[in-house]
Amino acid sequence: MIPLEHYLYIAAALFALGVFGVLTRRNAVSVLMSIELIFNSANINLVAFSRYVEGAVGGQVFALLVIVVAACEAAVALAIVMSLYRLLKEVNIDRASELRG
Amino acid sequence: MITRFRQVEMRLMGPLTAIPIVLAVAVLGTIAALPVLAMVISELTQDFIPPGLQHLVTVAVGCAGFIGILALNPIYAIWLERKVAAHVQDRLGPMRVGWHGLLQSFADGIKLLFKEDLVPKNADPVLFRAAPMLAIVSAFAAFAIVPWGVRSDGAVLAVADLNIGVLYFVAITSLGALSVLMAGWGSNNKYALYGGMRAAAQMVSYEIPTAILVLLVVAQVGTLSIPEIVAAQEGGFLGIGDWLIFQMFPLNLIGFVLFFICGLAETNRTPFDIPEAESELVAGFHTEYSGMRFAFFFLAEYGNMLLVSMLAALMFLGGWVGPFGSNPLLLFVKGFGLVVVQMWLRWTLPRLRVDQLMAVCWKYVIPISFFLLLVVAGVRGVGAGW
Amino acid sequence: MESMAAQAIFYVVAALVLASALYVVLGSNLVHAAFALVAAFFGVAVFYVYLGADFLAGAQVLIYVGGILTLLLFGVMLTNRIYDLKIRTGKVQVLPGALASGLVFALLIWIIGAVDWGAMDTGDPGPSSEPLGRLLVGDYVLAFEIASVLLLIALMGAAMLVRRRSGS
Amino acid sequence: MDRKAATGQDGGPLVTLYDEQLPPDNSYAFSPEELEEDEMILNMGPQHPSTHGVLRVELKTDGEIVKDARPHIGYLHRNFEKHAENIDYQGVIPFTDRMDYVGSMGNSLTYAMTVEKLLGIGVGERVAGIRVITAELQRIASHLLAMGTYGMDIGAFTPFLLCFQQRERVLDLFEWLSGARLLYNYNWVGGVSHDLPDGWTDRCTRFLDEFVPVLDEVDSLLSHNRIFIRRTADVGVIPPPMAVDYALSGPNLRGSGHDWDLRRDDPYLGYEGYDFDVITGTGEHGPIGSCWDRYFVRVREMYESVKIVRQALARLPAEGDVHENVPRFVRPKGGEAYLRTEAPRGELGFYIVAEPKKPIPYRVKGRSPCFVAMGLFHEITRGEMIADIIAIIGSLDIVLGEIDR
Amino acid sequence: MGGLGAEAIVERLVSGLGLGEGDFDTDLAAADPWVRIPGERLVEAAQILKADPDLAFDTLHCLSGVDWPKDDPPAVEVVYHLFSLAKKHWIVLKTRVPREGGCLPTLENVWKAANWHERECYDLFGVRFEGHSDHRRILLPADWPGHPLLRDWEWPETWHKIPVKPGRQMTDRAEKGQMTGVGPFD
Repeated sequence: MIPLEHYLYIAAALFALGVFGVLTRRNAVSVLMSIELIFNSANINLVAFSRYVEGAVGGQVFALLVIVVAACEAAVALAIVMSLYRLLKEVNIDRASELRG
Repeated sequence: MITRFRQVEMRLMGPLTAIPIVLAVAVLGTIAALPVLAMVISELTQDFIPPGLQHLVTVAVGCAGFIGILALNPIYAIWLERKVAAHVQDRLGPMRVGWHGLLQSFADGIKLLFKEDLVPKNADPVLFRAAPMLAIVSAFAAFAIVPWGVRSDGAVLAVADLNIGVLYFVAITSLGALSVLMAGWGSNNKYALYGGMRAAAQMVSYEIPTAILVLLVVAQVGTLSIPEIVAAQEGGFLGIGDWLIFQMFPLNLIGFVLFFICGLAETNRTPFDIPEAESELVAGFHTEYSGMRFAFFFLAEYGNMLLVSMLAALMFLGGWVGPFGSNPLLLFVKGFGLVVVQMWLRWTLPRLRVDQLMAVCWKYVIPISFFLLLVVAGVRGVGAGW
Repeated sequence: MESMAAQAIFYVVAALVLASALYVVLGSNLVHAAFALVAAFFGVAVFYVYLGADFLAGAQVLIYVGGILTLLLFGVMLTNRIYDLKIRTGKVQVLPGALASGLVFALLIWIIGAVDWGAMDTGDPGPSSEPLGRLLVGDYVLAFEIASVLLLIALMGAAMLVRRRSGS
Repeated sequence: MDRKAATGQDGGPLVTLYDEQLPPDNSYAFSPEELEEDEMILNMGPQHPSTHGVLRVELKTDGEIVKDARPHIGYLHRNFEKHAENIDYQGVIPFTDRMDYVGSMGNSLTYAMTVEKLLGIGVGERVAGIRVITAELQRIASHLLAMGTYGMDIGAFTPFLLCFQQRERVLDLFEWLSGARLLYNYNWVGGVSHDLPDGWTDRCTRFLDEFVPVLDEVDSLLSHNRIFIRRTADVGVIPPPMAVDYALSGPNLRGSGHDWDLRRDDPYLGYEGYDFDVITGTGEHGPIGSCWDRYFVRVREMYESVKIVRQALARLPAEGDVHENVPRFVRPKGGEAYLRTEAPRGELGFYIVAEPKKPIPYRVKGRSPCFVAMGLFHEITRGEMIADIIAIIGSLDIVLGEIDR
Repeated sequence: MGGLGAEAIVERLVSGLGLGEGDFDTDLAAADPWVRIPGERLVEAAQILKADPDLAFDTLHCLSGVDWPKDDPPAVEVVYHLFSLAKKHWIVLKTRVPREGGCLPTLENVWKAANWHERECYDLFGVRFEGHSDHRRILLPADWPGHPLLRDWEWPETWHKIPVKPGRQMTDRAEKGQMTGVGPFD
């Protein structure tokens, strides 16, 4: 029996790694990957709580919805990255503000 | 002689073809006998083994059986493919090594083993080496949920009897696209890259109708578990009347054909073999591969062929259920029969272009399968008084 | 409940997930990072299996590995000169980033340790697909519908964004 | 140079044997600097499964779309025209065989007829009949190759082997006739090298009888296949004016709907006496002049060739010396001559300038139909997809030996 | 073959160009009747030949170069074989350019088929075609020495150290104990 806390620790570590990636990466696709890590850590928490605390599958519904949202996010974000690349010939996220106007 | 058979489909029935077909049945029967043997063993040992270990024994026997099948399958599938090709093309095919070339594939395998194992200088060595392994892992892992029968006490003979079996199948086959993409990118070759990109786009696209058609079956049977899907097809006229393909005629027949088409596309077979289209992309994603790594892609391809055929047989053709009662052999006969159909198509049809391939998927296969799902779900809903 | 072997496998997988995630945020080769992400997603799917969410595990592999990851790889390959194999990427503000994420991590660890979650052993949950389906089209049908609409809109928006403008 | 470096075992290419510093390759039509965002240069060939030899096509691609394509030729160039300036008139014939090496009867025939025109001699009726028979059989063999490889280009492997089986039977006939299977050296100035062997005509008739049903079968297998039509019908369209502007000839010209065949419109070797139809593209599927039209013109031309061979066999004079008009020394009085015939791939012409009383030609120029057809390649490939490039190359039915000469 | 006779064609062409008696050369009795005009009038002549509805020379069938080093002045003769699909008649148009630095206007804008033919002529004879859209060598490598169909062209010994002179390179290499690349162990 793996205790609930272990899932939470792993999720926390994933979350922190994701945050680190978002903060330090310059490449937009890299940032996107880091965000996916954060989504996954949230999902682990949702499922773990639904298993250990709720004892039903309510949390899994939310996890499923999170996966759907992640898919949407990936599609839109990649579209934006492609537009950025067309414009700037690179995907450095620091220069994304040039897309304004 | 040739003039008498005006159509290629007739030629498959030609007199010379009889020998290899008998041979094929014999050989494939031997392969298929392995799970039967496993079944017999597990029946015999049922009484001696404590209940706690029974599951483990089933798994072990299943693993052994399937690894045996997967190792032997490509060898004889390749031989069979060459024979089918030869007889479609009015020639004899391999005849030298062994009787009617039966050992030819072993010779080729040994040759591939001893060939130089090249990694191109500018390739990405990690991805280049990992790709064939991922391909073969994804092909073999999917077999874990393929059951081949039910024991008399109701235990399912499979490596893993998952209650989400078909979902697992859909999920794990998507790994194949990754391996192809990996190979295409890691080779540092433009043709390989094109092949990888095409393969990924194709597999991702055709996964959607595959999933919908799986849902079509699930909606009628009401379960995701493969043994239960098969169990629902038992009985009926001559033992075949309740096969899913004959129900709600012709909805399920169309569904079966579409599923088979999607299977062709997911295994990159002609007319959907654009990722390795040898006339335009040299060899597509395995342009740079040689020796054993190349053989791995082949193993994966033939494994996938058998996989989609067996899945189609399980979901639409009643699996091990048939006119003579349920028998694991029947499943293999159906599976290999569909494999032969795949080969026959390959040697008869030209190749589609990449945009036409996508058009087939998005304009025809997906809408039709959605429509089928809607109708079937509606009928089921009305039948359930809802 | 699980055997010792199963527990050991869990921790091995956990280590694998964390190592892959570490490579995703630290590694310099983008394509390798994307494939490391595959391993991380797979590990998470294994966690779901351990948590009795078998349907979710399947969905995770299907959508993340089959869909999102392929999309990401396309993104990586298309946003670079397609013939330089070694796609490198740099990092900025490593120290502040490490500091901030370390703080977040420490905070989370402290919270996890400090709170009593009231965890209970609910036993083998059984197949999850049926209750999940009933919830999705029952209690949560609004969320389900909104998610579908969101998916549709996102797809259309993405298609609009990457559409080639004529003349540019 | 040590063995290791020479064999490329250090990873280097074999050319290090000769030169470490090859010049920068200036044989690129496109430069990487002027590429747009998603564009990429793709080199197709010279070693590629379906460029029909050593053709190299440089593609500027945007994904699967080909923005521009430039063929690069010359990998098989041996300048036979220079050789011909040093060899006597009869000695050039083996060199001409090597131009269109899958249809070499037509080459030597054209060359021999050009020299005959220069000398002002004619050939007997039997020789003319034999030449018609061999030329039409060669056309069948060549079109069979075109048909089979075209199926393979589109991805259907089976028609290839069925076609090759029949092609081999034609080559068997030629082997019996001339002793060679590919490069026959058969047409001589003023005659042919060997008379027909006993029983040859019977064998030839039997071949024709058995060949037509097979052709029917392959035709039904490939030509009207839905996928095949979809792959070829709207692809590589050569509008009729463009075909004339680029001086296309043979099946490529007729595929664009021009009703023009030298055998009917400018007859030689007594072709005016044979009853056959000139096949033109009809645009049955898609616009006229598409790859499918060019392909199908070839298929139907084979039936016409069968008709011609049958008639020629029927009216072939039983007796006659095939060496009757062969001159002992070929020494033209000077002047120049240009003559063209309907070779399998189009109008093959030879332009010969003779010096008075010299046994060797002053200048021999081969006008090769494939060279001309390749000239419009870049026009019809723009905006097509990569797979279509293969379809277009195959439908033009090129032979690199003739392009590069 | 229908169409106009060679005499009428030449007559129309010459009068269209307004050439005097000494400005052109013709042989109507030859096997292939030809007319030789000065190079600077070439484009004009081609346009007349193509545009005149009675002549309607719509195809440039063949373009050949012939080297005449012993003539005075030494020249390369460029021979255009023109054919009319519509009218079914022939004419051979000839023009001469000096061997050294000779230059002709391109006919690419009249008949597109001229493109590759002119490239080939440049490649093998060194005749330049002014205004050509893609004036590169076509058959030979870009840095090949000389233009081989000129009659006084000499074989180079090597090209980038690759022995190219026909004849003895294999035997020479074998005699020097070098590899020839022939045989199972070489």
